Amino acid sequence: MAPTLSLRLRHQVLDVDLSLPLEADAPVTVLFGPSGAGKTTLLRCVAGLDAPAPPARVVLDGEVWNEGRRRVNARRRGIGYLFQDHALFPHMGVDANVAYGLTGLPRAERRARTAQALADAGVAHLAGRATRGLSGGEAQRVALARALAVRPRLLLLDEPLSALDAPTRTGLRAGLRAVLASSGTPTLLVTHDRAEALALGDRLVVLVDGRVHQQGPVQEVFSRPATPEVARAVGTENVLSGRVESRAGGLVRVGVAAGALVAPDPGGLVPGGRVLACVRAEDVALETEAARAASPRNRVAATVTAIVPEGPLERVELDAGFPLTAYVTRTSRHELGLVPGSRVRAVVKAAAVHLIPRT
Amino acid sequence: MAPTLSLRLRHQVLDVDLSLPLEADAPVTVLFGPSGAGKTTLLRCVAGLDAPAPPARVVLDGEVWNEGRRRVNARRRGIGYLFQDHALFPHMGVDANVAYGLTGLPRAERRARTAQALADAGVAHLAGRATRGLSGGEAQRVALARALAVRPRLLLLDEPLSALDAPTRTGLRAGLRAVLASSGTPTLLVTHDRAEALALGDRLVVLVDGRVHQQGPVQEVFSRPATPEVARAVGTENVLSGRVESRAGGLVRVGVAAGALVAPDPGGLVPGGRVLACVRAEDVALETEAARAASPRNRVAATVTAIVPEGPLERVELDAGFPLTAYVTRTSRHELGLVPGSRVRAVVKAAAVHLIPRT
Amino acid sequence: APPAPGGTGQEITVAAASDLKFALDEAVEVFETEHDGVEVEVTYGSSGTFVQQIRNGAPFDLYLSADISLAEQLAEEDRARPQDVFGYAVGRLVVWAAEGSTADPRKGVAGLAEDAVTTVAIANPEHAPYGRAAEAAIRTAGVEEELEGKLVLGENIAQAAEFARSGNADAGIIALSLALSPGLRDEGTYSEVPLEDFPTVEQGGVVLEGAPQEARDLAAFLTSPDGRGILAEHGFHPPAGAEG
Amino acid sequence: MDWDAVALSVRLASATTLVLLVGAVPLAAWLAFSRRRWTVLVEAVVALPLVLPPTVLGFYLLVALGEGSPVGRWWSETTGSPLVFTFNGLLVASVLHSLPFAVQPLMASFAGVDRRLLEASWILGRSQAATVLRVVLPLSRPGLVTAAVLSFAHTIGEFGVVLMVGGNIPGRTRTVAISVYDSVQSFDYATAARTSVLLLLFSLVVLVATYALNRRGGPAWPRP
Amino acid sequence: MDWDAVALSVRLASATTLVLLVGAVPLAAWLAFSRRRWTVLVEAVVALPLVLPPTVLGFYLLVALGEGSPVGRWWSETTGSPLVFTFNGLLVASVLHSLPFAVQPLMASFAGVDRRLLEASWILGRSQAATVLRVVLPLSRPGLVTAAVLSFAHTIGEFGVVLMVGGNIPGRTRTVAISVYDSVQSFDYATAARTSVLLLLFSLVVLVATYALNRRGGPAWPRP
Ligand SMILES: Nc1ncnc2c1ncn2[C@@H]1O[C@H](COP(=O)(O)OP(=O)(O)OP(=O)(O)O)[C@@H](O)[C@H]1O
Ligand SMILES: Nc1ncnc2c1ncn2[C@@H]1O[C@H](COP(=O)(O)OP(=O)(O)OP(=O)(O)O)[C@@H](O)[C@H]1O
Ligand code: MOO
Ligand SMILES: [Mg+2]
Ligand SMILES: [Mg+2]
Repeated sequence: MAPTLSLRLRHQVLDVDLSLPLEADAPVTVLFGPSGAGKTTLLRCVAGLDAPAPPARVVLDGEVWNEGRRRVNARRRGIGYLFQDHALFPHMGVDANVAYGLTGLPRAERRARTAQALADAGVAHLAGRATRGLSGGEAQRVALARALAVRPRLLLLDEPLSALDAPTRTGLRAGLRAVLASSGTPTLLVTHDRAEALALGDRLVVLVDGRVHQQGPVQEVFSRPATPEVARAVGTENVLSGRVESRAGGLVRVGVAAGALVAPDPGGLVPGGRVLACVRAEDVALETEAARAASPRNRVAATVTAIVPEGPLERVELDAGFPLTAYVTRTSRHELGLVPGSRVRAVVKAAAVHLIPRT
Repeated sequence: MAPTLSLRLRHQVLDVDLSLPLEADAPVTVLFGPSGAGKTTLLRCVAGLDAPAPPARVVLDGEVWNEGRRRVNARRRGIGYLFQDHALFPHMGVDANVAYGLTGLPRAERRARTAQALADAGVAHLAGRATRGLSGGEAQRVALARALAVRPRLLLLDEPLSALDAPTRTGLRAGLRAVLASSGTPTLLVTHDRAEALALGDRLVVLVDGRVHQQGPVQEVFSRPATPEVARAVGTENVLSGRVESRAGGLVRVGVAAGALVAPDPGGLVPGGRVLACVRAEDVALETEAARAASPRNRVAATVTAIVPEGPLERVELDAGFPLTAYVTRTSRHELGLVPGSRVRAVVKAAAVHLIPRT
Repeated sequence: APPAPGGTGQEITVAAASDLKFALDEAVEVFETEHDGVEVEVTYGSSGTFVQQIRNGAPFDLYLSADISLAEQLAEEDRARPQDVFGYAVGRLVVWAAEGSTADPRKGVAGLAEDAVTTVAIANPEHAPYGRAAEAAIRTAGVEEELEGKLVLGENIAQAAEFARSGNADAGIIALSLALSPGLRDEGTYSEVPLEDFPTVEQGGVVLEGAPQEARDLAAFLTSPDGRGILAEHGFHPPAGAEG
Repeated sequence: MDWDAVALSVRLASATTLVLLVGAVPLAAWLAFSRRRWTVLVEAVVALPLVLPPTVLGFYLLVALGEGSPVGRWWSETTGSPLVFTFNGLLVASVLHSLPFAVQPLMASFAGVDRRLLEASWILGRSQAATVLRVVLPLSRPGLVTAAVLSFAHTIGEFGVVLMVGGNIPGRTRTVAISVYDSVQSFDYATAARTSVLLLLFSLVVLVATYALNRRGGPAWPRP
Repeated sequence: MDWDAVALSVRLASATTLVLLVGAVPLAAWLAFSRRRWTVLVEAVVALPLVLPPTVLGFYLLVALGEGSPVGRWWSETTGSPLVFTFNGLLVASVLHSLPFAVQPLMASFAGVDRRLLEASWILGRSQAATVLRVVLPLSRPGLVTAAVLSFAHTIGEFGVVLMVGGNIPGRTRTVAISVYDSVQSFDYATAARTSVLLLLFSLVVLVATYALNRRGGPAWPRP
């Protein structure tokens, strides 16, 4: 059986009962959830910095860290922790900060590991610098280096790249994934960035209001949110409420406002039952009225109400009898000549519609 | 003449000479730049917290704040400042923090303004809470409320939304834009998020290594970077170096590795001169070998080398004789059946190629 | 204190050398029963300190010094009239050792030169009259050199006595008045140093400028036979020129 | 037991602590935050009362505040009573003598307050005084407690200066410290011990109460 | 001028300060970070030496460390020389007497260290001792300076305890404080003034140097 991290935590908002596999070839679990969901609290409980109320339980790979009131001291857990607010030692230089946890090593080895960690965190150029005066992003990367340097048994990263600009972040993301994958260090990583979750995570745990709402492979959770809360948390733009009209051949027909959508049958639905249909905006394709034939697709006539540039994409707000959001590339937007008021067809593959039964 | 903020600052890495218009109907200037570029340093100099070396000059709308060694005290500048590290007063509650700058007002007014600011920052639910124990994103929004509450003459926001999850951030962005636009408060806003710059900013200043590399309307700077540094900073994925082969009819033909690209003529180019061709990944469309005719387009045969999911998009790495990156939607990826090794055509409209003369 | 006509309800404050503590407490008690309504507040302390305080306006009516020259000094500085200076006692010196000490007081000051005695306490001769007396007695006994490394100095004579009483000093050369005090009486043995072995410790006092009549009355009482009797009981000789 | 002396000591120590806290906060704030170089001189001067033996300091204060001095005369003329050998004189002397115990810990604590919070306060338009009162002081509670405790305890136990300036007048300037001292000097060890134990117990109660109030919400090692 | 006394005082004050800093740091750390309730009692007890008049404290120390006490006898037998009336006795007495001046400011400063930094240290596997030495102490420099300054200055000026335990033996236990006191008591105001001025100047130099070293990099108000 693969080693696991088992958690049973009640503390502040947190109420969690969780078991995470820690395979060396898929070591990164991403914690995702809205601000205030309890992500930092969870990391602190795992680290041993907060004392969850009994009956608490933290077990890493068979080693009991917390059982009721008995707790292994934080400093004996062998953890690397990047704090959300960095918590660098202001009176030490960058190198001393990174080397702080490296005790009992020959000096040359310490120096080599420090340099390696700084390089892994993309801040080799900061070696020798004082800590006071570091910029926000610099401090964050030094804190990352400090957490990596100790070669921990478990790595806790609380928003490791949030203070970085996009190019630096993208560059570091690839490097970090390589470091984590090659060392196989079990990692809990908090992020608010979907791209980061996708690029760095093997598994995703969605925490809302202190409870685990869903866990599973990253891509799956993003595309198949189990609850409306998860859908909101992972940023599914379209959550439409409807009623089951009919079921046939593994497909369900759902009445939504004036129209209808066809979706794969998740099972357990009854005709007339209420469901939520979730569609990611990037799965909504737009085409001009000239129709094309294709595989099982939902096609809805819609009017463009607004176009908002958003990073590399354009966010197109539609009125299709119900509000609908689509992401298109700028190229597509120009090809389609989209402006507010344009009449288009919104096309959604049946497979991209995800149904959540609503109680 | 519209009121302006004139800056002439030399401090730490910063070496800036800048004049920003402050029209009430376009009040937000976004500072963009890589980590360590000097964005925070610039805000601190404007706020009067750092003392730039003479000959320094900070003038807001005709009022001299800094001229050589003469400096108006920070507390007399009437500034609202959201610090990158929040700097909430830990011993005061949320409300007391927000109300801290509201002196000389009747109590009811103070309370109303505090509540309003908390609502504007999306944290009305935190009223009455202690500051210790706030989550990262909660603290950031309370700090935002504190900066807004004083109705400042100039608002300095250092990454106001960086600690927030995507849905909260998107929601708050719209609200914040409304607050800023309706009050017309001149604002300098630091962000690393392109979408945030686009959604909140009227003007963009790109700072790299302490120097202003470009300024102008947000969309324009993003799509027409003036220097390779700006291109990198704003996240232009493809910066290809080439030579001018010929110029004709407002178009330039640029030799790039094995192929050639056609681009609008920015003027001032000589045949044989070295240029950088910048193309945003989202402007690279992909199609299968079956060609279609179209308007002036660049078409290059390429092989897919890697596909990385990145947020709502898939990032496709190509080898077209030179490395090339494209963003496609998941829908397109499936339609095209892209896998590593697929042979495709990369299509780039001439208008999407931006040339930077290279010295 | 403001001068007030003699009578009842009068309070007088006395600054007295600390070696007078037990004698004066008793004398005051008697005086107060004889002078109905007069209340005497005594502050005991170092004679030298009192001079400094009186010079700076301390509200004392009567000053009883361990050294009459200090009282005379105040009179010269117009803090009192010269005719108000009076001697009230002559101090006596003893060698004192705690029960079980290695020192034998019966051998006198010279006996302190023995090797068995390692520490001898005296008051600081720089400013305490009894310290000066002890130093002179040591010189007279010719054991200056032998005692040189053995001396520890108390801030005043009471502290010197404490060193000896606690056994940390093997012996002390202190005032007889202290040796007779309740604290030391039963704790050790002593022998008196002959009066001719050291310059006379002439204790004198002065009624200070602006003092009420009662202060004069108290001074008179101390020099009266009754007063002298009480002082004698506590180990003081009468002042030179007075009846024994 | 000399209850008058006990009462006087408590009154003197409380008044001294109060005066010191009110006076030392602005002084400590000025010293902690001033940019001027020469303030280190003032810092050092504040500590100087400590290096003189109390009796000697007391002697100089006696001269400086006594009838012969301009200060003493001015005080007498203004208030009608002398400064030395009165409660007011004791108070002045105690305040001067304990000044370092109040100023130094406050300065140390003030210097430890996160600079970013000061900046936040300035930016929000608050004055230096308001910043000290509303941000610096609340965050320096341990230093404030230390200043109060050291000032109070030191004033309770001090007797050299008080003896010199006050004159040890029963009921007026005899503090409990002098009273114990007197007991020891007259070999009345039983009274000395009784008074000492009372003093210690009383102080223990005051200190434990102070610390217990202060302790709430401090940092702590994680439990093993 | 009594140069022997000056030398002795400097030696005593330096030794006391050194012993106190070494001993007070762990004590202060324990008190500042302990979660246990009853440590407030220890906190209060540490401050108690202050509330006894020095001479009385000295008297009790004389009894406790003297030949009549087990401690004193044990010391004599072990080292061959008594504890009282020697430099070692002075050192013990001074250390006990100045303990609150070292422990209290350190505790206050320790309590002000950002808890998150302690957590960072624990997480990185460092022991409590290492955390105190490498994180808490460097960040408590103002408190350390205050502790050192108060201990040093107080030991220089103290004479009640030292006189009692040391016996004022010229060249061996007569400190400069006692020497000034003696001068004042014997009306030798000229010598007293000379010695006082020397003491003050010397202390001023030491303090200014200490503060100047400490000052670098502290916070400051923004310039107007
Ligand atoms: N000591 C405390 N007292 C009261 N509430 C607390 C305390 N600690 C945490 N909370 C609350 O618990 C919730 C979870 O906090 P936590 O810091 O874990 O959030 P988070 O998921 O990390 O959020 P963010 O993404 O904004 O950092 C928050 O609403 C926070 O205010
Ligand atoms: N006091 C200082 N001493 C030395 N270098 C400093 C000091 N203050 C700032 N710097 C350096 O100046 C550069 C700019 O810092 P600044 O904080 O302005 O960056 P920034 O643009 O805000 O970056 P980020 O996005 O990471 O917050 C950084 O490299 C920083 O290390
Ligand atoms: O009574 Mo004295 O003046 O201390 O020797
Ligand atoms: Mg958090
Ligand atoms: Mg910054």
